[in-house]
Amino acid sequence: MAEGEFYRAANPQEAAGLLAQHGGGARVLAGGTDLMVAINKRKFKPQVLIYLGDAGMSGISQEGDALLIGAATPLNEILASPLVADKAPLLAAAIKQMASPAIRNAGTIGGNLANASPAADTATPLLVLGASLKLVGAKGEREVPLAEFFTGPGQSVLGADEIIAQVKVPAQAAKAKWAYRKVGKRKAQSLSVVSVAVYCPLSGGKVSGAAIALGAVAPTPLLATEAAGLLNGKALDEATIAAAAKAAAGATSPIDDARGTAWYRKRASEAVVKQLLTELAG
Amino acid sequence: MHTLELTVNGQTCRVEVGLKTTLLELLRDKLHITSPKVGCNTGDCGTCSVLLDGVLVRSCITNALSVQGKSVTTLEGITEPGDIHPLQKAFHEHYGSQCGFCTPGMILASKALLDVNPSPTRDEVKEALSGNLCRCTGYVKIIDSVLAAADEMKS
Amino acid sequence: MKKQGKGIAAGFYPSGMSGGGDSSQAMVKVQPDGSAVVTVGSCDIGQGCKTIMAQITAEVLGIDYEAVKVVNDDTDNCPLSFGTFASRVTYVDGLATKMAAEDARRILFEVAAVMLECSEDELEAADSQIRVQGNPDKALSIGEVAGAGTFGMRKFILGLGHYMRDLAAMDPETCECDPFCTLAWAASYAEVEVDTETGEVDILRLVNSYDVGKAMNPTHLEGQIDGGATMGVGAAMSEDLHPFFPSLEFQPDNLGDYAIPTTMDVPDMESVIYECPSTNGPYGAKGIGEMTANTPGPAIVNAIHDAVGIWITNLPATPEKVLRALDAKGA
Amino acid sequence: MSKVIGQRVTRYDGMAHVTGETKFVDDQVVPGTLTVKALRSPVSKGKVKNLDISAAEKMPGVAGVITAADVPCNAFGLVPDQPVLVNEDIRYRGEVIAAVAAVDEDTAMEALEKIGLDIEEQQAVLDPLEAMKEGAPQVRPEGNLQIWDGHGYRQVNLGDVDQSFDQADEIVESTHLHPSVEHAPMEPICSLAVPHAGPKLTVYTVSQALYFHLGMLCGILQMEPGDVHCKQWKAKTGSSWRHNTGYADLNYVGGTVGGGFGGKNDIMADHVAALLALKTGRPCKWRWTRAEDLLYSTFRGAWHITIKDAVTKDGRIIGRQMTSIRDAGSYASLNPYVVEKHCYLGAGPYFIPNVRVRGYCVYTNKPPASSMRGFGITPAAFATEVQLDKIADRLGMDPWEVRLTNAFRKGEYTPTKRVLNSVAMIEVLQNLAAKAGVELPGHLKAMASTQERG
Repeated sequence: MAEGEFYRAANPQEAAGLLAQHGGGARVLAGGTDLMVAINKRKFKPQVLIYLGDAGMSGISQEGDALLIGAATPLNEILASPLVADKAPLLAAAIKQMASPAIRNAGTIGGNLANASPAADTATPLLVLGASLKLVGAKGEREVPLAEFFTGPGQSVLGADEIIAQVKVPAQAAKAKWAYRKVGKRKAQSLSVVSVAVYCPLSGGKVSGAAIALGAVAPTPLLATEAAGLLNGKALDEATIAAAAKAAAGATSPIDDARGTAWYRKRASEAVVKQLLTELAG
Repeated sequence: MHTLELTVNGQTCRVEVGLKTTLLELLRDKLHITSPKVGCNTGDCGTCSVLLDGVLVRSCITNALSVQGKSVTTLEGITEPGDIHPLQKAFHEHYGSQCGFCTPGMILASKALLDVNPSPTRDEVKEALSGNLCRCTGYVKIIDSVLAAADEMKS
Repeated sequence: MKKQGKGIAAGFYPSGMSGGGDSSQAMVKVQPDGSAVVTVGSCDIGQGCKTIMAQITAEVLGIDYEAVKVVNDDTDNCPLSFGTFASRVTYVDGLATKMAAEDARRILFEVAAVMLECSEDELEAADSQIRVQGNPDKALSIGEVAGAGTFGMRKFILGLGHYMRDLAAMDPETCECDPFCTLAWAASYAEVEVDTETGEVDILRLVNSYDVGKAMNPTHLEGQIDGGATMGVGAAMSEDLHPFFPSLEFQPDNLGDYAIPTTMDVPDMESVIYECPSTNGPYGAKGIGEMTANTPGPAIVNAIHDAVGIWITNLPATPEKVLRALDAKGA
Repeated sequence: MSKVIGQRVTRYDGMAHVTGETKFVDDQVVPGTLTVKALRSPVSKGKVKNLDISAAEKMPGVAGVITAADVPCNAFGLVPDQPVLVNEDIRYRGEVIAAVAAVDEDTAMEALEKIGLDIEEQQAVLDPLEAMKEGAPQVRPEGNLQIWDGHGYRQVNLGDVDQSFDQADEIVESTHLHPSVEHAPMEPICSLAVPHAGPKLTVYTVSQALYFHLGMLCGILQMEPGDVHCKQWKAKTGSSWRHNTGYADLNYVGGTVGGGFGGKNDIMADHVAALLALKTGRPCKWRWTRAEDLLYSTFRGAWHITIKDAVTKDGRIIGRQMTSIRDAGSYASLNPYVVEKHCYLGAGPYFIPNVRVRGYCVYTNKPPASSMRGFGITPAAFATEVQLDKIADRLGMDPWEVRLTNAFRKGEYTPTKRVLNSVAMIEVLQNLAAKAGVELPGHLKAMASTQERG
């Protein structure tokens, strides 16, 4: 049986170049927690694998008031990072509820986003924090706001010869309130049925620049802008919260699958947004 | 085929693997190290857990070629002849094992925890083992075993 | 809003195949050094068959548990057993093993009676000795007896046991019959917290109470009880092979979507054991392997009712079913 | 005076488990072992119109392909109604039509793709309530209902249930659905068959019941001397397997199983591995994927249970009618036995003088359901114990009291008139209350199983 090629890319540019060179049968491999499942299930037969583990794409640093997280940084490294705990605790809170310790040791933040799953658990906190991605392609690099990255289930603006090299996360405002919750079929090792991240910077007792994101309730991770808009300039009172929760649920377009029904997802979206905002108000 | 060099349980190995060979297949089929089990091959059950440079991973979804130059520890690797690891002793004495199929993964996941947190709380043990499924024990005696081992290792 | 409730459920379960007719054999061989090998045909599926058979053999022969070896590997070497199911192994294989060990002990007594110049009826086996009851000075180590029996008297110290319950005669119109060996009894207590907005249910506490006839090995029993209860929790809360029953749509094909409980999904269970001896089982024991999965589920469902006043009549009690029932109740 | 019985001795095989020394079937290493993969039906019901294995057989690396024609006696099970490999009629999605033994998994999977298969899909019935109706699509030629003594159900009749409804203060009814549940042991289905000169065969198995499966496999491999089918089979397969395969020809090896829970009470892989080992003369291992295990192995079939109780205002249940419908899937397997056990004891641990149970075992185009921990009692316990709380709710009575009031006492009898002598329901409930910290009223604390009912 013909065996394909395995490359260890030395940097993201080389990885992108290899992707361009080998075309459709090539895939980048980081932690492998999604790709190897697909290969084991024979959903995909690799011809070329480009390994990113030696590409210098792992690590967390600070640039001004933003965090720069290498795309190949394992999720648990982000969870354990004091820098993340300080600047983007919402991201850590979401990662803590992801999968299981062993999966988080291997799985990377870039991989979680690149697969463009509607249920990608790092997407919702990153969306509300206004994260952007550095994409490196064979012909150069570009920066794409995460809000413009996802285009459908399993689909994104990532080009065939592009990889995610870095995630840039603006630091949370000092006076922001935030919360994250995930509803799954069980309490660990579970894919999201509904996940919600809310972020409410406060200015003079009023919300300013709020963001709400929901996972697993639409073809892509969803930024509920209308719902967030209802919060801005207001105090988190009961009526405001109820209106925002209703609007957030209204923005969803869920489906039935093995993990839950569309009916439940819509209903739980409203309930969880309401509960999280109420928590923040308290 | 690709040539791969790694250290398994302290011994350096050179093996030939395919592009999609998993670390689990490498250990079981090439090296006949059978304590890591094939429970799901999708990363969901934890019976294939091993330590990679001391970090807990699922060998069933770890590409073998990605472990080039690294060090792998399986349950066999922590079993000294005549001198078993305190975790093994505790799992034996506290009935942390029933059918035994999840046990190698459970013990390695527990070791990964104790290596970084020698005095875990009960909740921390639960969280550390949350990705290792067991269908027999209901976990109570597994958690008891880990806490007993932690005590023993401290004294 | 979160609301708490508590609930109970009770149950019973037979040991052995319903309708009878199931058979198990055992062999106990005493080695020339006084250690023993017990051979049975039942499987250890994690429930601890090998441990229990070793305990029974050691008890009957009066030797250490560590001095017993158990063989149950294959059909060439092991005697007949119907298998490991129907909560039958402790009871049925246990009886066969006890008979086999007693048979081997009888041979040892024959040998010892000659050596100690007494009658076989006066002997007992305890503390790795064969000795005259009430006269500890007239004693031989079991190794001395086994060695002398094997080499001096050319005996094969092999005991055989076979237990089989008769097939139950049954009236086809009324089903009148005596279909099982004995019954064990159990009950569970659950405390839950229900989120009335998301429908999520947290199990806060789970207590299980059992009659086991005789606790052959309490640690073993606790492990079985915890494990079965966890399986009951799974069926009650999150496991559904056909989530859109009766359709096969969206059938889970991995252990992420077929959500058996993890360490995070069960509370630290408590159990209490009671001994009401069976009339016929080994040392009064009963089998409880299967019934452990039965009462936790309904106790949880009853606790949900206590908390929020709804009946879940279709398991598992998913958040969606809880919400739909709350809606129906509110309407 | 016990020295060992009752003691917390350590697990006999615990040390082997914690060191990883324990060998499960998949851990057996036999050089030259072939990998087995199965061609499964993509449809729930249909007829195989054409099956062409010639291209697969010719593939390099493929050692053998088997179809129904390779199975000496293609029917097994307690009843026995289930083919090892589909003859013509497909009865469930995932039913095995052919199997391949090859040098590795990739080759075996590629060989499966080369098998030509035409199926005429037919209308399946998946809902047991639909399958019970006149004119429903037939799942098996024997009909969609299991027949007992001329009835389409197993029945228990104790006392006069109709009269009890007339005497009742309250009638409480409920219907419950207990779902399909998978055993999900951590060790998936796996079998390794190793042929020897002789000819003899060793089967390493995950079976929970070595002798059951030994006997069944003998049946599958057995042929009458002079049987035309036997001669054809030998000529076709070149097998040297002798007539009247008996226990002496087979060694079943196992005894240490990575969790069973009733999921390993049926032969699922041994027969296919054995047939391929005989055909190829080489060791053959068939390890199911977790997806195969979840989708196609046996499981606890779903149950619809309807209960109607006659209750007096002081909380006594004086009559109970239960109608229970088991979704058995496509073959008998252990389903009839599961339904029988349900009928014997499904009414629960309470003395009810008038009981009528109808237990239906209904065949549908799902994989065969079979035994699972708790057999037919688990779904019964769910239905009856929720029903007990409904009764308490209706009467304004405490759930503890309604249970203790009705709990069996020594000398009372079950619905099949079995008189009970080792009874502890009351004590177990009292212990539960004490452990849970629930203070029972004095009259409930004073109850005992040995007291005669007042």
